[in-house]
Amino acid sequence: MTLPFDVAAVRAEFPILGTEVDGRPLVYLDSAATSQKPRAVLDAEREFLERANSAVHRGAHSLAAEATELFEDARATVAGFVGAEPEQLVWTSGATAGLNLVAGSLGYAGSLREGDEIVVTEAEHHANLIPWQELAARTGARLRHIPVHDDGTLDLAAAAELIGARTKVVAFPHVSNVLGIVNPVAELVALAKSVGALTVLDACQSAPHLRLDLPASGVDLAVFSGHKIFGPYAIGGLWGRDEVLDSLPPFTTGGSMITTVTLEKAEFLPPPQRFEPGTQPVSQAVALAAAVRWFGGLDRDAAHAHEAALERRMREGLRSIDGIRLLGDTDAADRVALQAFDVEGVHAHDVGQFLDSRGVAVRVGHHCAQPLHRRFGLTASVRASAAIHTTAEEIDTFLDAVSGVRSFFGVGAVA
Amino acid sequence: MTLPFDVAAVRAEFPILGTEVDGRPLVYLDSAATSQKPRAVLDAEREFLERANSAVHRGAHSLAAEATELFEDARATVAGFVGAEPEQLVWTSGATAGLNLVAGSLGYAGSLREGDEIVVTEAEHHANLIPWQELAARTGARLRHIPVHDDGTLDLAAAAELIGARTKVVAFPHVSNVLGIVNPVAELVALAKSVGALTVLDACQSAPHLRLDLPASGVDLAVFSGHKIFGPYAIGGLWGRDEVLDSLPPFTTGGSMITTVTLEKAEFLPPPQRFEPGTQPVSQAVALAAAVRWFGGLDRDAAHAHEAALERRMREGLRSIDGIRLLGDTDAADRVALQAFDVEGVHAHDVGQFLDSRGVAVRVGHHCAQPLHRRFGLTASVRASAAIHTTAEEIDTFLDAVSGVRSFFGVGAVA
Amino acid sequence: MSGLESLYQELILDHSKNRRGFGLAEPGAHSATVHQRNPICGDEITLRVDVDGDRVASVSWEGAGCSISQASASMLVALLDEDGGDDGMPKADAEELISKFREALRSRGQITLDEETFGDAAALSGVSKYTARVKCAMLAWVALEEGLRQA
Amino acid sequence: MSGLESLYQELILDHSKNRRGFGLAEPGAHSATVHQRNPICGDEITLRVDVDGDRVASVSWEGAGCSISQASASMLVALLDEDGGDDGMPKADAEELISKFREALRSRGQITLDEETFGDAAALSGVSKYTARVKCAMLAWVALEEGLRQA
Ligand SMILES: Cc1ncc(COP(=O)(O)O)c(C=O)c1O
Ligand SMILES: Cc1ncc(COP(=O)(O)O)c(C=O)c1O
Repeated sequence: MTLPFDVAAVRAEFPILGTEVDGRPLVYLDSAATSQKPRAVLDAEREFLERANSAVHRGAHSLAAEATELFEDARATVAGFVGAEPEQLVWTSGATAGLNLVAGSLGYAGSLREGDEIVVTEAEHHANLIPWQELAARTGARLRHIPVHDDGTLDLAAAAELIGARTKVVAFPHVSNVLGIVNPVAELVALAKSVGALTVLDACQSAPHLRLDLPASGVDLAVFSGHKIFGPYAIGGLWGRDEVLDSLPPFTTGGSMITTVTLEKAEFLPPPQRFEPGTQPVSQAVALAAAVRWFGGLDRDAAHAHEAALERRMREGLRSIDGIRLLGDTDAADRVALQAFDVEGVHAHDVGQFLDSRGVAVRVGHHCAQPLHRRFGLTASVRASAAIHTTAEEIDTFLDAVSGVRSFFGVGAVA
Repeated sequence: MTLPFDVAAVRAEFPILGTEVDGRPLVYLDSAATSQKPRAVLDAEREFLERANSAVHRGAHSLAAEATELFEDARATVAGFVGAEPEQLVWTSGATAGLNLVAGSLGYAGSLREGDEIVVTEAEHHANLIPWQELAARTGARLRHIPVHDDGTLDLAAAAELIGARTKVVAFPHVSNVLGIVNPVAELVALAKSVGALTVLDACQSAPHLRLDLPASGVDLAVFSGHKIFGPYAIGGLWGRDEVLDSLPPFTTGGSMITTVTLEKAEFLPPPQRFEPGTQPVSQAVALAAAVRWFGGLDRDAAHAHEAALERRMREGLRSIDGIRLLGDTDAADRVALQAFDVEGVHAHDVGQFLDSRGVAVRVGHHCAQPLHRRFGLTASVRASAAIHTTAEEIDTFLDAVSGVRSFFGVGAVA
Repeated sequence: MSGLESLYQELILDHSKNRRGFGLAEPGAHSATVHQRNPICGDEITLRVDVDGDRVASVSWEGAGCSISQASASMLVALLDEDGGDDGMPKADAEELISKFREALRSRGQITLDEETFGDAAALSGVSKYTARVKCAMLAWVALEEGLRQA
Repeated sequence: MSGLESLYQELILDHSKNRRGFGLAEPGAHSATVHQRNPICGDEITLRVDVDGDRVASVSWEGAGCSISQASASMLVALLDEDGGDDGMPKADAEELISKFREALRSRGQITLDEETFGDAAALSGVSKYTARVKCAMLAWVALEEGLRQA
């Protein structure tokens, strides 16, 4: 027998996975909120801080030279992880900051005016919704949305209707953080391209699972967060095509992004520095590079097969439990191992508390997607999300716990 | 004999201080650029990540509850470090981000219009200059500046002339990162208050040296960076008076800063959450709390006396070397142990390289203060900056190295 | 009793299903209607309080949320009804109850609510060990506090 | 020779003080003037190149910066003068020199500039071990490259 994917070896890299919760082993199914960090990441950051830490791009001293090299190598490594060139990767403090940078810069550039339209989806995370609402409110542009079908897939027919001559921006998630469905990037890009609209991809939930080649994807700009791909908090990436980044003015300003500054006026460096004022997340960049080196070094095909099996086990298991309603239950699209659901008669918060007593950590609430929950008639749901370190046994522990929820809360059988 | 301050014990906390550069012990005199991290900080972050890491303010699971508590305790601790209440402390990715937040939010609020004036100083770091230039350019307001005297102190008579009925904002550094001089906060606040202008304090270079009580200082808003006060990169604080924070709209938007979100519109939480969209720098907050707990736990009076002695030794030593010109050489004001200087006939970059060969790490360049350098007829200078772990012997090594610069580069005696 | 069972006592599950005071009453002469929301989990409550001089004449509410938040609102109404008698509880007493309740819930398991004073609501003592749930249990009580201020 | 002395060879210090080609010449019939700047340390150079057909007729410059950047500009002029003879160096040869120079400087000490080809500028080999200084040494060469493209 060949082992298709050595999950035990992967788990051994994560110190936190040995934790117990109330005497039960932790089953961490909240990776879509934030991923745990392998030892390689923790070590890389600490080693940097103990050995080379100093201000980068400055000064002649040896530490600074070493720190600068590690920092710029990190940029190349993380850019490579998404198929891109280093000059196309802007460090941000996270995906939210990246999306605000794009929307804010378009606002400052005066790229939108009354009558223009911005198109998002009904399945948006608030981070890819509110910055566009604000931009629309400031410019007089109109914000429209592509609706979601009952099965969680996007209504592409409606998208084709919506996206037209007035459309200036089409922003959408690669994978919704509630539905787990991989959206059809090529189709949406084609629609946007046909009207000359800019495309912005929220790759937060795809980056931890799918191999990304952002330049090949056809989108113009994309964001992701380090803390969701086994890296540190407080760092993320904004990727953009050369000519798109080049066309954007800075959103925020300060040191290290300038050429000449007088008391009256500043001139700015080209991308990526143009978008990186102030001291950068240096040790975090080094650690994020370690994360993607570690993750990218796994057998990605085997890893993908492992996660696909987890996804099926989770979804089929949930389907077979009485009184469970899945959000985004479809076989018609690719998915990642992430599933939100409602337990009839029991509030999500209570479900989460019950699962916690079994050691199972899930997320409850609206997951920063209130409009999507409203569309399904809910205010909150429970979300279980796996990562590459999740085992089939953990999924079973989770499913077993979910089966016990309704009887614990004294909710009768479903009619 | 009593030892006034046990610098050896302090040094033992910093793993990096044992480093050698080309066989010579590292003399790190670049703390004003970024400080080194004591073991307590590195340990706190790692322990958090290995034991409690998970998304905060979400979910019912035990990890999340623990992470949330640690995160909010960190806010209280860091707020306490600057004399403030937790609700008055906004996490930012650093001082630059904090200043952009303030300027950007004032812009979005429509607080400035043509004819209004923003006043800064000639000694500004670019981070406290360019965001105001941009705000002025967008609103039609005028940006003015308080000049600096030859000795580096601010021209308060000119300030009194400048600050008037049109002044809406007065932004200034507590301590200039080039001059090391402590600016007269009370006087500037009084001038600003007399005309109803908002005051914004850049406390980046005071926070590592002086005891801060921001509410008592009289300013309305203040920023500082974690990485300059022995904490991690990628985190900083924006402090504001309750009513001032309350009056500001969000600058960036996304998850976790909202109450109700529809596809059309979002409603926002009160401060500080209003200004904290997206996943926060959670492990960094925990580590920054460890940093200020460590730092605040030292005998601050003894520490201050130690640093004051370093400052005098450094400045007097430099004064006694031929061909050295100090930037901001005055006894007429309080100072921190930070000194920029020019070596006649030798470019700053070459000076830095020479010092590096002696193990001494200093900063060279314009230190993100081009206008101030221009005012002194320079494009670059050398800056040495000490921290609480610096010893008198290190200052002597530095001074000895500086004495050798001009002869190495074959520059003759000064006429 | 396991942690979970001390959190979700029978009495709590009962109250969460048979909710006392659920359904907003017609506003009286001196009434206030307060909306409270927990933005994190989406729990919400609309609570209406009628006062009669310095007494709490009646409290009714509507809302959705987890069993803790629902039970806590129901228990609050039960406590006011039972302790208030026909005239209703003095406002000052209600305010004192609320502040004692808050103190116990924030005590991280240090302070137990006694049945004598809090009636069925004493069953909520277990919540104080679950810091993430304290807000759920507080929701109705905070709404009443606000309502008494306004009415 | 210590690291520092290999970086700052006598020849480099000499060129940094007695700068060949310093002072902008009057522009010729086919000339380009290029401004290059190192935003990190503030070094800057204005370089003017005159071409005559496919040859580099003359190069002059002005600027301020560290000794490496000043010496490197001076050495570049010396090299063009000496190797170009009276007619000037063919543009193609100059471009090749620039690209070889860049390659060596970026090699982190792996590639040494030979004196045969690079003349005095071979003394800049040591810079390649100091990654933070490579830009200083490249400044004039990049300016010339840009100038040849424009002229
Ligand atoms: C006075 C001053 N203001 C602002 C900044 C910017 O801080 P940061 O780069 O951490 O955002 C610095 C540090 O570089 C500084 O010294
Ligand atoms: C789809 C999606 N977009 C955006 C975000 C925001 O990312 P962050 O909070 O790291 O800025 C998240 C994560 O919360 C997400 O899942």
